[in-house]
Amino acid sequence: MLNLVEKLIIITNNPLSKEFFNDKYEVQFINGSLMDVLIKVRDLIHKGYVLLTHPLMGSVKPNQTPYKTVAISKLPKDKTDEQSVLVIENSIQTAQKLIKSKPYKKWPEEVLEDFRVIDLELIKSIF
Amino acid sequence: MMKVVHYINQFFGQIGGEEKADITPQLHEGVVGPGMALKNAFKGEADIVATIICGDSYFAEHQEEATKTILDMIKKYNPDVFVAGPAFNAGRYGTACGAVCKAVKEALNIPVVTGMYIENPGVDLYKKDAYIVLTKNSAVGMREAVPKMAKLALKLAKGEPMGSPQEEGYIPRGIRKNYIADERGSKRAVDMLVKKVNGEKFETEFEMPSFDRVAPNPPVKDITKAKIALVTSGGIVPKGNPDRIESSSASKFGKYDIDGVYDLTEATYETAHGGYDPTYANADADRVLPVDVLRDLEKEGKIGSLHRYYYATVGNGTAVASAKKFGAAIAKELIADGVDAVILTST
Amino acid sequence: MRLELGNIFIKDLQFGPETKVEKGILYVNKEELLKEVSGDEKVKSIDFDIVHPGDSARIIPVKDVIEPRVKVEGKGGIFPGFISKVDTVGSGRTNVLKGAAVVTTGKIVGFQEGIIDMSGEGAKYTPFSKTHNLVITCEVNDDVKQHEHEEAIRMIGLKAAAYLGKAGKDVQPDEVKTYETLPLLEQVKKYPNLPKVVYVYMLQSQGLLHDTYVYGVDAKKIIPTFIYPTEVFDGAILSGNCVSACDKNPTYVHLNHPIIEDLYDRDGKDINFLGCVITNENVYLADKERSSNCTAKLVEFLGADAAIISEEGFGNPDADLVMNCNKIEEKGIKTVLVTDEYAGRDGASQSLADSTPKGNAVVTAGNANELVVLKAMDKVIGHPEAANIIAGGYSGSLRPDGSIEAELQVITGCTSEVGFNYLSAKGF
Amino acid sequence: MVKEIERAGLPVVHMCTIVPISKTVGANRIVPTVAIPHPLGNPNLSKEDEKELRRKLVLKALKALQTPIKDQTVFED
Repeated sequence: MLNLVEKLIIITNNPLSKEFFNDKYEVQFINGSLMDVLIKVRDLIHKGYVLLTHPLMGSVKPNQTPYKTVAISKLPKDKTDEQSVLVIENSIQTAQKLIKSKPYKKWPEEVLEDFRVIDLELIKSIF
Repeated sequence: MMKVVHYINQFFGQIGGEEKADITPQLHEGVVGPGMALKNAFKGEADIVATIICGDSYFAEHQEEATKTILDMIKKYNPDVFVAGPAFNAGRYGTACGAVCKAVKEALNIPVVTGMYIENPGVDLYKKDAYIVLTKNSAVGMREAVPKMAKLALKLAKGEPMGSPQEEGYIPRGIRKNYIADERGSKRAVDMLVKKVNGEKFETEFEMPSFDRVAPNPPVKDITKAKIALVTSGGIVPKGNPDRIESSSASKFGKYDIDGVYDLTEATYETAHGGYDPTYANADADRVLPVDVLRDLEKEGKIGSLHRYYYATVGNGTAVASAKKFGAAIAKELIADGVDAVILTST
Repeated sequence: MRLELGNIFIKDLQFGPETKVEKGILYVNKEELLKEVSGDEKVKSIDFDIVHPGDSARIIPVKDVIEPRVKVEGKGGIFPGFISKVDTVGSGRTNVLKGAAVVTTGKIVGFQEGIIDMSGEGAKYTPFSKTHNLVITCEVNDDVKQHEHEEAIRMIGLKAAAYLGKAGKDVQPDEVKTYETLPLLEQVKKYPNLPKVVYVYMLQSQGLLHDTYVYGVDAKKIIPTFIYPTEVFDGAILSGNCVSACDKNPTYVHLNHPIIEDLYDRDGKDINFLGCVITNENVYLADKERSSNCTAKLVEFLGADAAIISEEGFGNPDADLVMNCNKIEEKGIKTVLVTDEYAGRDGASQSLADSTPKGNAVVTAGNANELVVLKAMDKVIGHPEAANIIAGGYSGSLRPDGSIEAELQVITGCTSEVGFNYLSAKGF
Repeated sequence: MVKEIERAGLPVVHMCTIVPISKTVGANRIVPTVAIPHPLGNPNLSKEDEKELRRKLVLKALKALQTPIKDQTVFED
């Protein structure tokens, strides 16, 4: 469970997450792919922000769900957080590997809605 | 009788040593050098119809051309299997054996076998593409390697099913194949645990990556006389990326002349690396490759000199195979140029 | 804690006028069963089917598989926290209808996977092709949300299994197996010279469709704790998962936990089996740190010489597995890991999302990406078109003739990460 | 890469932000740097201060190259 005093930023390409978190937390909405979200998170981690949630949360694989929500610390530290770098770099590599081996398919809208719901529900589980 | 074409380098082809390493591919009918032992090991089931000899340097420096020539030479024999080496621990020879095997497999769809020592850089580069028989680190291991290679070659030529790396003596290619085990997973786990806790030998079903270490070299004695070279995996290249180094998992490295360069500026250098936000490196590449500071230190006499060339590639922690190849190639040039020590920067 | 499991071998499953076990045949009164499981206003329809090993039948998409069990003696009842009160279970006698299973199906989310084939190539890969299955197809009203949908089907499955289990209450079992774990200090004294072993039991607990329950509590809310292995046999742990068919643990697998069974099998011979530490797999990284610290501390505190660690799922659970392994090995306790692989269809990719050089003893349940062709079946229960959108399938997965080409990950229980299945992979 | 240079017989110092990665790739002399997008700089500093920071790091690297070591060594302050 999340430490209640922890301040955070939500990075997401999931409109449901944006809507849910918008008035509670700072939300950076990425109009792009799951990989774009991971890259944005990576760049912020490189600048000293700390990763709070695992980018590969859930058993829905990164080449299945097009949506991703990640939480990072509100304030950057002076020094890059090593653990965060290792986790994000590893996650990006795994995601790239899976996407390369089997690219996304065209999902019907109701399935996309399910992906959005699952993504939001998983990230909500930390609160 | 089945037909085999054999590939060897200038040394094993009895043409000469390093001074002959630049010879172009040559075709010889029949057996040359270690081919004799190989032929004997086939015990009459196969014959070496031709031997191709190529200089290691020539191959390394003209890989595309050399490969094309070699493929043309092989084609007309239409062999049942292609054998290269064994290359033992010779890095360029191993890399050439691997590259030729890969090309033969892909272009001609002929099965391929080679042999190398585990630390040969050719292993990591080509183990997925060819069956590489594990050999000793020098030609002393020839007698042991040849029968294994011959056995594997015959098996492949006949199209027989391939056994596991342990059974056949080849280096695991990292291809995972499912099978139905005799015992269920939980029972296998308990068996493994009992062995492990009792200090008995056990075999893991999945090899986690492990990392070999190299002992540190002795320090630089007098840094004020030393020639220092800069190498980076941070992708710093002259503006425009003249060698077109890829933004991730680069397939090559660049070598750049910094004679007379005292500062890397926004107008002259940039990063080709796609693994981080390039804004800061593009604005001032000294933030990744500290040329400006080293020039100051050179002037102040704090170091002997800064090497005239720096080397750059795009690395990400795990693309071990190509990084290994680059490292070996760069080190060879640096030593030849009389460099005493290296500063390697990563992002 | 001592538990007797009375196995009643079920050779056949049929609908009949009365729910009972007679000469190894389980008869089910459909109306009574329906009455037992219905009542949730969210549920629009419930259908029952029976399939047998060897039938030309396919169930898709599978939600859960549950074994009918009943408490005969001892405290509490089956599935504490859901069906029964939260009394501590795991002692006395429990009867098991061995060979029968309840399988729930229903489309909770569009990409839901989970196929059980009762014959053909697919049957080889799922342990649930060998059981006589009572299949419950459950549809809910259109406005029902995914969580409520999951919960409704979960409860119907548990109720059905408990109802069927009652039919075995007064039946003389065909065999009785006894399992016993003593309180720690006594258990240690019992076999003082054997290496002491703990099982680290990782539970998927990341949120919707990724949950596991312990005595009715959502496992993400627990901190790692000790449980007696026999508690598991009475349904103290059950599944709320439904998006990772090949490597999730259906409730059936928790009830018949293979690692626990096989550790008991060696208890007193090669090892001294002390019990289980259950832990979770979370989304929040600080939780991962906390849980793995706690787990390692507890395993050390119990005095273990060695531990088996199993994970559930792929991706971030690999990170939990690696943390647990590193932290336990750092305490000088030897570990064996159980996992599965996603090595690509050609088997050439690095298989785990995370790794550690300390993990030098690993059992793999196989590469979930390998392709399989599942022949057309005469009978398909559920939603055959799901094959086109389930994870591991792709558009065109379901062919016009009714056959399916997909990755093994679509098959329920195929690459069980607690080693319930026989599949494995080798490096070539 | 760093390991192969070492293997070839040249003393080499690895300047890298994430020390565990450096250790994993087999570097022996390790100097931790500032941040991934700017290992040897800090855009928040003035030009002069930034160069001074870089100089300090490079001097640390030179010191590492002159220090005899037996095992992987991280040269902190």
